[in-house]
Amino acid sequence: MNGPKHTSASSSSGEKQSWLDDTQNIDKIFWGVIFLSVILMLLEPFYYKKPYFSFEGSFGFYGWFSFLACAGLVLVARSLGRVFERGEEYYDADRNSGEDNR
Amino acid sequence: MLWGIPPGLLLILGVLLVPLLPGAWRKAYMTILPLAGLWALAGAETGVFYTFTFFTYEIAPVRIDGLSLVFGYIFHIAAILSVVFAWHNNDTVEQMAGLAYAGSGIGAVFAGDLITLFIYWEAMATTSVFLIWARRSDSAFRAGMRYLIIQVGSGVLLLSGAILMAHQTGSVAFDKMTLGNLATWLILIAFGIKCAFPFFHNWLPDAYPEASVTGTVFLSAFTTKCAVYVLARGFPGTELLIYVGAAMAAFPLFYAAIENDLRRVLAYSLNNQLGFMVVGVGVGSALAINGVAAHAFAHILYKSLLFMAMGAVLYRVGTVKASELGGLHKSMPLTTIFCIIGAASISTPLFAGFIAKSLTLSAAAKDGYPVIWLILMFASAGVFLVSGVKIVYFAFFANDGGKRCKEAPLNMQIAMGLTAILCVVIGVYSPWLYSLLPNDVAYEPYTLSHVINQLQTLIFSALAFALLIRFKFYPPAVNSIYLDFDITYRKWLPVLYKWIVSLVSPGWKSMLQDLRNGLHRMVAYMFRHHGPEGILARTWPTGSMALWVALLLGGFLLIYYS
Amino acid sequence: MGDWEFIVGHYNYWIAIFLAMTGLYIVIARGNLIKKLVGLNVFQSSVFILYISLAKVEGGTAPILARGIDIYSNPLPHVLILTAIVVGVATTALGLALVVRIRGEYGTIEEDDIHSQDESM
Amino acid sequence: MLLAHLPALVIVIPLICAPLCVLLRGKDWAFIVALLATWASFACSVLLTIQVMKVGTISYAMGGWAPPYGIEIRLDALNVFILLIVSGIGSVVAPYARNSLLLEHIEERAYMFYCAYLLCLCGLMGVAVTGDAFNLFVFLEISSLSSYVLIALGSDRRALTAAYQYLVMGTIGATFIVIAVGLLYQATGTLNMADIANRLPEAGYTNRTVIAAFAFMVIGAGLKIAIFPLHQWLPNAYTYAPNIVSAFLAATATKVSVYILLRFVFSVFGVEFSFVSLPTAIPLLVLAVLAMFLPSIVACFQTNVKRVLAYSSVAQIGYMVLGLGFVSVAGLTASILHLFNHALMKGALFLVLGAVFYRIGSCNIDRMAGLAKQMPWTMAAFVGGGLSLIGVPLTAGFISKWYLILAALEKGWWYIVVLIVVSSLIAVVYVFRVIEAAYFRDAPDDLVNVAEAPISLLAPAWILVFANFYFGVETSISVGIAERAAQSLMGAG
Repeated sequence: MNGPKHTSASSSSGEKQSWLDDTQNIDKIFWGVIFLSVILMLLEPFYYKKPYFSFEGSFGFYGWFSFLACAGLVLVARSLGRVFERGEEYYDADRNSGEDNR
Repeated sequence: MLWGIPPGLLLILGVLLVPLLPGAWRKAYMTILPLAGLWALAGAETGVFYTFTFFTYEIAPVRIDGLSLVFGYIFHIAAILSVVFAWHNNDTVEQMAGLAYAGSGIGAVFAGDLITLFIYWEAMATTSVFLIWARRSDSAFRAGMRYLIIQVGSGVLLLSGAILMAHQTGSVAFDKMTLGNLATWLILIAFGIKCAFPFFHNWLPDAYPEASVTGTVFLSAFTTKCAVYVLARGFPGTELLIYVGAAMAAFPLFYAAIENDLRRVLAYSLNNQLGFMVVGVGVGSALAINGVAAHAFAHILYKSLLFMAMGAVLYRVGTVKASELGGLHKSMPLTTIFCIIGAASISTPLFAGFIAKSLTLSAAAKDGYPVIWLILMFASAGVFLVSGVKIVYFAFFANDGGKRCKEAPLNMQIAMGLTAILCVVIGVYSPWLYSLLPNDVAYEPYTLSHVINQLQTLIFSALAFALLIRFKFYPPAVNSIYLDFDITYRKWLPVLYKWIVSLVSPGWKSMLQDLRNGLHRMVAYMFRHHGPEGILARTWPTGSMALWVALLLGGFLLIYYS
Repeated sequence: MGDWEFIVGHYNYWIAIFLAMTGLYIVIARGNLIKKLVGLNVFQSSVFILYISLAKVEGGTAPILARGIDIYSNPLPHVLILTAIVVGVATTALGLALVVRIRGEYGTIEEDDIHSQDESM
Repeated sequence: MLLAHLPALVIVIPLICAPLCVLLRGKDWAFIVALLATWASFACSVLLTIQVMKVGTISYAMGGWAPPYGIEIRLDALNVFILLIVSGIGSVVAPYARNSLLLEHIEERAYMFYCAYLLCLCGLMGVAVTGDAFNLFVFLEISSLSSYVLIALGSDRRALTAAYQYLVMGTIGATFIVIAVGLLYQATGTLNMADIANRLPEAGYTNRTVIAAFAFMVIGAGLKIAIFPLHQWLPNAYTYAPNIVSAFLAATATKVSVYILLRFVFSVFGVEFSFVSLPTAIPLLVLAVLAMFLPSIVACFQTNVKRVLAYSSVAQIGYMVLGLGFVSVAGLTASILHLFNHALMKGALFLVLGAVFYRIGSCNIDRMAGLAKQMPWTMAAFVGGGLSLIGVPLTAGFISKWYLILAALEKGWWYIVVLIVVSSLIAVVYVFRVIEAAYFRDAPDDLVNVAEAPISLLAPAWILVFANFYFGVETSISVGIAERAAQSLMGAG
């Protein structure tokens, strides 16, 4: 079970300082992620990938493909965003911002 | 079948008692009802029941077989979880609408012919719109109205397709159809609208975020998955669906990446997941159909879990705008954990999503669609980034928006807990879900290579996200909307309509005016002759009466003697 | 039977027709209510003459059953006309009664005046 | 024994009771006698109907004289149906008289009213039953004279002029009929209608006398029916007559005259002569269509509701003559059926107006504004009758319109169907005008607390309204008899 953010099990609610607050811990997590990705790339030659397609067999295909995919996705989305962005009241104020709650 | 009542109808009729029961009794009754339905379904044997002939058409209201059973189970489970999630909410309209909506969804799944399907199809549309209107805000009302128009429009297309088919083939049975004629095209488009095909998808991101906190959880489960079921039943192996599915899997991610309202992000990612299922239906092999069923099963669970988490945030904080949230993990720790489980179970091993989606992916790969498989890989990486990481990060961990609130209410926690447990259990012990699937195909998800490949995909997309955030490349969440295809019918169409009206109306008004004048003149003319003073109505002197008698006699005699 | 015999031979029918037409004319042309009733009577009397002339048998005497009378005119029309006369009398009596009441109510028996009074009301 | 003389009994009962009422002088006694007389005659006619339906034509020689010489009472399906209508309406309307007379200032001479009423009833039934042509004229005169008296009893002074005009026109009409009978007698030498029919072929259908007789008969009967150009006497007569009289006459008098026309044209002269050798169908159809439209339009502009109904009667008579003009079994069935249904409709509507007049003293549409709130039952009856007049399904009116349209379609005259439908739409206009006034406008200020009409007025109206709906749904009796009558007429012709 991993994900970039790893919450501390014992974080308490309320104003007390949570483990994540100081930047030093966040750096630890960031470098942890990089370390994990490097290990997974190294594991590559030790298992047989049963590729269906030729390009699937290349070295660490899943890794770099998904990295490029996500990065590309976000960057393209950002530029597209600027083109399609409109103010809140574009459809003559018929879309509120989901303020009131149930 | 409980006491002989068809599965869907049990819930729909059961709803009628809901308003009569007070407080706690009502909540208990509303939970027991789907439970009873599930229990009855578990015992039911496959086959077609209650068939009767309507005019000359064979109507089979209840058809139970492998495919419909899976969807039946998950719909009941989703109904139970959504009801538990909505325990805190005692708005009768929403409670009744929710259950009736679930009932009609289940009914549609077991429909054996197009007419029963149409009836439940319309029932789904009309009951679900109340979940949106229950928000009772002006924008919710308008979004609900657009939603209703589109859903009922899909119903109308379905009906016309069914009528055409009945006309051509003489039967309304709902089985595998080929795309040859107009009837099946109409039916496909009708299914497509509810399955959020590209260009028909706008009701999803438009209406779901506007629905009420608990409404969206209901909505997320039934309409779209029922559409997937009918596609799987009606059009398995249709080549076109593969490309449509691929498109559906790709384009919503771009919107989700930059969207501010987190529930709208989830709606777009729901659309993306539907793309996977549609591709599965398109491939159509036994493995693919299994994949579709498994993916639908898992997806209902983790998507409703995510919607529940966001619902809890909306319920407590009052907004799900990424720009105003952040740092909630301190005040809502449990919801954070559940949200992470939800995000993880999209495609992480040991969670539900992984074992379900891999079926579809390998089916696509086996049948040799390299480009499609690549798009699906891109989509699965993207969706993890967008709906998994982004939601969790922006809602709970990003820079502290300074909002403090209590933890989600107990019933919400129970609901989210149950769903999370289900996600994990299914993920870990995959043979249980595989046993439920329609076609029995041997498939082992947990091979070493598959797990490592999947881990690589996930860790590298997380890496991408971390780098983008670290170096501030990630677009800041800003309070604005992004145009989608629905601009056509929400902006351009009205403008066009107003322009046409301005052109036509002067001519139209003058024509009406002439008509009215003509009418008045005619009535006046009539009045002059037939009114009280008119020649015909005045009391005639006796003499003229006698004259008329003589004239008529003369006339008749003339005719007779001529 | 030539035209001349035709006219002379049926002179009683010509009288009946003449009476009918004058009767009708009086009803149509005259505004006075009583004159209309008189016209009506003239018109009905033309019917009586028509029936009686039907009954005439050449050389027949009055239809009385007595010895020595063997040729007599047809009694049936006579009897019918008896009834018709009674009906005519009854109608005229009723008409006159109505005229008396109208005179009482309207003060006039000229149809035009009555008509104008009604219109003005 | 008594049953053998039933045909004669039907007429004799009202004939004897009429003078009896006068002798009794007392208002209540006269009423009881009149009531019993009408109910007895209705019972007799029901028995006769059953007998005729079982046995077929009944022939009864008055005073034992054999038919061609003596006066004969012949009853076939048509006669008995008319008899049923007249005595039925008579018996329903009779109890109405008790109350509605109190107001209309003839209260002290009520016994005279009952006597005239019984005479009129006897005359009409006499016309319906008799088989003798001249006897028919005599009974016609009896009924006409008594109806002139009845109309003249109206509270409005214009009733007198209306009665006078009706007298003049009625007498002219009757005289035309007697001329026709005379000419027929001249041509055939007999007065018994069945006998005339047998002897006419020898007299030759090209015989001028017979043609003249036919013309006089058609015009004479037409005038008594009040077919379109000859209808001018009817509106005033029905409007200014007392309400019970207009209800009774509207439902029966014109129906009997239509019977006369049917009997002579079809049974005596025969279809072959009347419609094939002589072009009677076309003029009748033209007059009928005119009758369907012009009076209806006039009715839309009237302010006095009774006058509206009077003009509507002229229009409905147009339908009957239209059915007659088709010269087919279906057409005749429709026409005879409409006799029956129209009697129910108009009877009900006029009785309702009687109740309204009894309470607010006028039938003016503006005075009736907002009446539904105060007199709900009365106005509901009006709506019932109105729906039947328009010909809304499930009412008697619809049935007759339906058969009329069937007859028109059978002849292939679809434009006639269009005309029928359009004229019913006009009927909607003048009926709805009244309903709109009564239901949707608020009452004039001086008519605020108007009590509901008394039961004795409402009961007869509601009986007829129920009859309207009953015969709108259960049509076996009305259509059954009408069908047999039509077949017998066409067959005999």
